[in-house]
Amino acid sequence: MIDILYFAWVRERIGLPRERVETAAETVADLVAELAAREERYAVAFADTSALRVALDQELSEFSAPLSGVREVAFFPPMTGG
Amino acid sequence: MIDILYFAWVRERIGLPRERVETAAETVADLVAELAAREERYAVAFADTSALRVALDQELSEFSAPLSGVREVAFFPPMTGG
Amino acid sequence: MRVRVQAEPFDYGAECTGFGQGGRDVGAVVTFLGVVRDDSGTLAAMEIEHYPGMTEKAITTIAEEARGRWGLADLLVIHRHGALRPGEAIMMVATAARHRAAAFEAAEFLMDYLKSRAPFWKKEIGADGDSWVAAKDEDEAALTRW
Amino acid sequence: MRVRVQAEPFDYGAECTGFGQGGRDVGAVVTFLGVVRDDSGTLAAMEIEHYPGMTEKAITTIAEEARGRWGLADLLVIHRHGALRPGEAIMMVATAARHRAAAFEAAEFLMDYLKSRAPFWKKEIGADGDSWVAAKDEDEAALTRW
Repeated sequence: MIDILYFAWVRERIGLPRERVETAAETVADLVAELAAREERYAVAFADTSALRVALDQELSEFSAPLSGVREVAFFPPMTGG
Repeated sequence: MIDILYFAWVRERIGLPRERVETAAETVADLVAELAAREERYAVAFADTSALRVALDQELSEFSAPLSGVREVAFFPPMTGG
Repeated sequence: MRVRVQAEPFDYGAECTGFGQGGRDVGAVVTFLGVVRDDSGTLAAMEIEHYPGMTEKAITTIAEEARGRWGLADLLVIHRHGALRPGEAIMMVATAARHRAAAFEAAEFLMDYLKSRAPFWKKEIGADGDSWVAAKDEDEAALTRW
Repeated sequence: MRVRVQAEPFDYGAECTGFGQGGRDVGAVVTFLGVVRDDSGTLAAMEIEHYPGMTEKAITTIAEEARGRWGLADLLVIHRHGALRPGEAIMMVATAARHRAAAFEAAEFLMDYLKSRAPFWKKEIGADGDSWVAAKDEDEAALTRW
């Protein structure tokens, strides 16, 4: 089981801030493909991953990164702090 | 008649903060030569004009600048504000 | 070094008072204050979303790097989240160093990294609808100078 | 825009409070505070001499250039003269602009020019004698970037 968090317009498109999923995905990209295959709203949110960022256990990471041992995955657009 | 002001170590070497002089010097360099010829303390203060700056009527200027119309000349070392 | 992430307003003047001073080895203090601007004239609020937990960690990592790299005597970062009105303070950074170049560079480094590497997202709530502020290419490009 | 040259201390925090704020077009405020450092551990005081009349004019000229060049919404320069103790504030600048790059650049420009083009001279009064602070080549070189 893995916690998936969504922020900003990713959260709005998918329609929820977080969920728990059972997955056998080996990498972030695998997980994205799994989610996108679920429903239209996921497909839309993940249509262009170059417009997205991912954090694994609260550290910025890559879509090619492995998921083994990861408990929390977050998807969001590029940050706009400051 | 022209007012001459001295600041920082130039003031200390010459031993006074300002004086009024009668001069026919055409440029700042001429005035410096005139002053340096007066007394040892002036000669010492003006020994190396590359270590000095000059302001004419409170505007930074050059040693080659003409003195016509100038009422106030100031000599000082490079500034160290801020 | 202090890092604060909060919904509440902060008092910029009070934070500046005495910051980094009191020692004999601080010659320069730089502060930056970010304020909600209203370019369109129709902004009702700026809504700032963040990622609780990661935000504090990300800012602390950035702040530690700045402190080490420029040998800062002190450093402060405050960043708000929630709904802010035009003219309200969003965030501030403050740096204290021996020399002015270090204090300036560290403050600019902090700002560049907070802008693109701390998990905050801004949404403009306007008279004619809401829209997420897009990240600018120039903000990402700004990181290459460090 | 305000320029103040004074012997009296100033209140940095109070000057920062509300500086540049209140409008809808200011997104960034940067302040710099210069403090008397004691590198040797033997500094009794820093004596700052200036050229009354020219000082105000020179700072105003520099400030006007910064305001025009970076389109500043507000700008403040305060510089003290007289005898200051270690840890005391010597001077401050503050800039307010739409964007952070302009506010930072204008503040650094002001500092670089005040350092080498405003008629102030610092003398260190120490346990083992007095000495005039020498201008640094790097301070003159800093002007070439503008």
